[in-house]
Amino acid sequence: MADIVSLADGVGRLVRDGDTVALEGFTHLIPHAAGQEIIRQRRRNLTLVRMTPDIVYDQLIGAGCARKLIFSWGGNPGVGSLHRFRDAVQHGWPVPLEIEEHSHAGMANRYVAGASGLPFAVLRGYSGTDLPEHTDTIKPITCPFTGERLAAVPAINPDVSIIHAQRADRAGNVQLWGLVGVQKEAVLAAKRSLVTVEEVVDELAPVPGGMVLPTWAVTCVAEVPHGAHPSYAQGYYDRDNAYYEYWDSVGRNRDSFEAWVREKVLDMEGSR
Amino acid sequence: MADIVSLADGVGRLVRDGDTVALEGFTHLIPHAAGQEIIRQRRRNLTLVRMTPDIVYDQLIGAGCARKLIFSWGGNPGVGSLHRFRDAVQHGWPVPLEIEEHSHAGMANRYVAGASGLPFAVLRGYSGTDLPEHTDTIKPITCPFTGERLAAVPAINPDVSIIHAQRADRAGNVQLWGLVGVQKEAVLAAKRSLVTVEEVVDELAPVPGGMVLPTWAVTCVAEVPHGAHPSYAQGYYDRDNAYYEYWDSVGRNRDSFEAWVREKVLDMEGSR
Amino acid sequence: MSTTTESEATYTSDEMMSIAAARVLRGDQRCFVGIGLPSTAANLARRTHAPDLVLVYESGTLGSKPGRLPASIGDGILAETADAVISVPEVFNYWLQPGRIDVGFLGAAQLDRFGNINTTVIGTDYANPKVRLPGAGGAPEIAASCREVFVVVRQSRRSFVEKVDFVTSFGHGRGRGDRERLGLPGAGPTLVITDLGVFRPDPETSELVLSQLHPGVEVADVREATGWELKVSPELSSTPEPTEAELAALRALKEAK
Amino acid sequence: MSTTTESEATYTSDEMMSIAAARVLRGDQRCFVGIGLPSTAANLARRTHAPDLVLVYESGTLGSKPGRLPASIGDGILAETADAVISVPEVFNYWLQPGRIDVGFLGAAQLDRFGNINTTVIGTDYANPKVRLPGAGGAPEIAASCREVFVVVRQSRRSFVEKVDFVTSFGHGRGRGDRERLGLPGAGPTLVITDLGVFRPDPETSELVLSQLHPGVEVADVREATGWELKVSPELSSTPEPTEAELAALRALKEAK
Repeated sequence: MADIVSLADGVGRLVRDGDTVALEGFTHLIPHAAGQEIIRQRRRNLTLVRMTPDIVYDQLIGAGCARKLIFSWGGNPGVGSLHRFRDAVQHGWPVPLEIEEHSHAGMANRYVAGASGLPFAVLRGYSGTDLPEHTDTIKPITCPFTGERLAAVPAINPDVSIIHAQRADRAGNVQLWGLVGVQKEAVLAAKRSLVTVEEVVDELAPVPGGMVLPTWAVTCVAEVPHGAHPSYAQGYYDRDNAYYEYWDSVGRNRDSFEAWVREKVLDMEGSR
Repeated sequence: MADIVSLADGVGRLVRDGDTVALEGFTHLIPHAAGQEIIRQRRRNLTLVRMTPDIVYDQLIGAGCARKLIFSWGGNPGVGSLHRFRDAVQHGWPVPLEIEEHSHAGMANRYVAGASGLPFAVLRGYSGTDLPEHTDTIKPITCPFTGERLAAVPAINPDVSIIHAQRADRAGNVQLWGLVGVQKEAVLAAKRSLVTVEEVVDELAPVPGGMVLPTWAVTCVAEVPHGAHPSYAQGYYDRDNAYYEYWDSVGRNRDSFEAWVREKVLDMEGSR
Repeated sequence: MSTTTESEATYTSDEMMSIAAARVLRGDQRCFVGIGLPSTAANLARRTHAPDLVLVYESGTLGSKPGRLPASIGDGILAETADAVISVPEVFNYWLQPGRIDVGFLGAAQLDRFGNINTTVIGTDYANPKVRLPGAGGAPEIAASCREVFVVVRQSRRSFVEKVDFVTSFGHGRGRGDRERLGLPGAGPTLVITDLGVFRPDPETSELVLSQLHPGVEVADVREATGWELKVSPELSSTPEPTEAELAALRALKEAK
Repeated sequence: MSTTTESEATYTSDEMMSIAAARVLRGDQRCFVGIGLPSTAANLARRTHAPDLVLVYESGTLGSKPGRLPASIGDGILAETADAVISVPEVFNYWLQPGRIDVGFLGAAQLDRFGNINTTVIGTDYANPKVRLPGAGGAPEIAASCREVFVVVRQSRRSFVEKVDFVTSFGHGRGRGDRERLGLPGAGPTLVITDLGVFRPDPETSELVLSQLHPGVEVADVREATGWELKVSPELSSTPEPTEAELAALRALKEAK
């Protein structure tokens, strides 16, 4: 049964220095507030996992929380580059960032394997690309029936996965709808999980296209209204496209980024 | 784009003698009318695939349509045995029936591999059981990362898959809800597909728990009201539990079965 | 088989079996429910002492709360009352396989001395069986992956055999350590509940040992209905009689439509 | 880069590129749409000559019909207007991988003579890149599994190179037969549309050859913006000017909020 906690308590209880942490949400329901809480609690040496390390991870990387990134596409969607990510990879600032790079298909299947309790997944992937040369978590595998060669990738089983959803009930059952990305897989693959939600309600009325994660599959639930901003929560608020442009100007320089972290994250301690 | 056809035309066009044919529907939405149409069109030498060959396959097997059955559980759910299936396996009546036997987990994953365009699937399955000794479509596979041994099963890619759904729109988009079993996988794994539906409507209003198969993933759609009877169609009619009991008396003897086929199936030619 | 004990309450041995089976489930567990006797027991547990017991059915329902006994494993009421309805591949891959389910509750056509289950064929020639049974269904992986397995079965020399004709679902193999050798994550069958009593694997040998007798049943009756040389636990206990409340709940469940 | 031709209609070279890219799509196709230039072109095609074109986005939408340009690959409007919304693993496993998609429409940071695509790093030292780009996303498997691949990219000596620094998505390798040797099911890049013209692989060598020039562009301009010794098709044709209707539809799409 999931515990209903505050965001600060949830992150404090579940995220530890050195952990492998996945924050998922594919363009929709990105758990931004939880990411900033990790910065606020000054976690270090995290291995961050995420298919699309966009602004949420640019912030964590710029704040020096990460030692490694496992990902498949790192950009500011619709805008351009992630400057903190580039600065960490190209110049090791503020700390060197090791990377482990996959394709979306590979990452999605790594989560599927993790959620399924399997050590690896099989896909038709990476053929002819330079990725396997640089990523040692891509190996060939032979079909025992046809002899065909395919790609194998190992399961991802984060220490903790964090997602954002629209609602939970008071028992901790979680409901999300719209683009559901790889969130179910991320939660089921993890040892521990935190779900931030727009609201905790008495009853989860069924929603077309909705999915429910039962309370016994989740560790903690925290009510964090607007917790996906500047990403969006279908049925609650739209994507703040201007923020993505704004982030380009903040993230572009170390100074402007550090000012932002101080003012918008660290000084907000206890505000949730 | 799916063609909207009559049941007789759909079966006539898509199901050929000697084909591998999957009729799916896990307790819910079982395509009984389509099964009887196959009997009516006197198809022979079919390899029938189905996780739960219940009444629908007892009828096809008893009518002599099948030379082989690939399955994981063959019974009359809630009642007892499938007498025509037993008679075919134990006495080769009306024709010998070869069997290829799996577990549900194995069959489900064979469909997943088929739907995914992969030659095989990996699972933790069959360990310590006598199934691999008798089923040569179960082989060991070794994880290239951990060295762990798991089971591999080959993809199922039927020549034709047939399912029943609640609705389709006039463009041939198919909507189903409630227990969705392995139907999506069965359709996507097949070379051709026929979906019988309760009704063809102008617009598919979203339904909680509903899924849509786009028209371009389906070959033919046929409107067959009550096409799942004696199974059920959530939102349309309940399971006819009495029929499952009745079937026990019909299927128990060759004579009563043959009378049933003549009267209820063959003599109904052209009634749809 | 229908017997009546000397107690005031009149009940059948099948009722005693279902009630004894229901009692072993707890409200903090997730139970993967086979149809038939296991489903009766699991639903009875939810209606009596374990209202929070989470029922998982292989048809794709998590947390079903049916108000009557489902007529089949895919009865519509299971989906309509579930917390979540998922596809069949997802049940097996995301929920059963990783060990998220505490108890797998299974039936059996044949069960042997080491808790191995046969639901495939009677007779040792697979190609020409004496009786063709339904087959495996979800059972092999339920038996492998659930933290523990409870089996509920009507007991006779035909069902309780020295060695099953076909291992459909692996119990304890030929004895202690066999599960570990295969790398099976769960503990396997830890309880077998019949219409005569309750059996547990001996901690040393994993052989099923009679540990509990239902009211009115003698050890000799159990031996008579067991196809191997039965061992009896030194701490043999008696199953408490069904309470009025248990019987009423069971009968209400069976009568509800 | 923004140019104006001598024709009456005034339009930019980016507009010409998007319109040329839209024209190559047909209404009976399913198109896997990358964000940015490909998404503009695919949505324009739906608004003009190909209203039945099926758009598939990697965020999990089948048959999206957005009324404006999505701001990102997961813009809410893609889900709200889709025939079906599915999980990300399902997009890749059930829909892309088996070859159900006719056209993969991709962008590129670098594209080489044989249509190989780089969106990973500029510079040949992967560990210490000159520029770290976003990475692969869905592109490697889109390039492998779609029946054919169209690439839309702004052309310059920096983007049109002899050999990409990193093969993120395999095109034609080092020439004809390389895809077959790898067992790749799709035909690979069959069209490259830039702001200067259109390129197709030579049927003999698979090298990209200039086959079409946009209005006002000379072959010399294209050579100038190509990082290899460019071959020109003997059947070099001219791209028809954008029509008023195309321009109006493109601008309406970009302005709609």
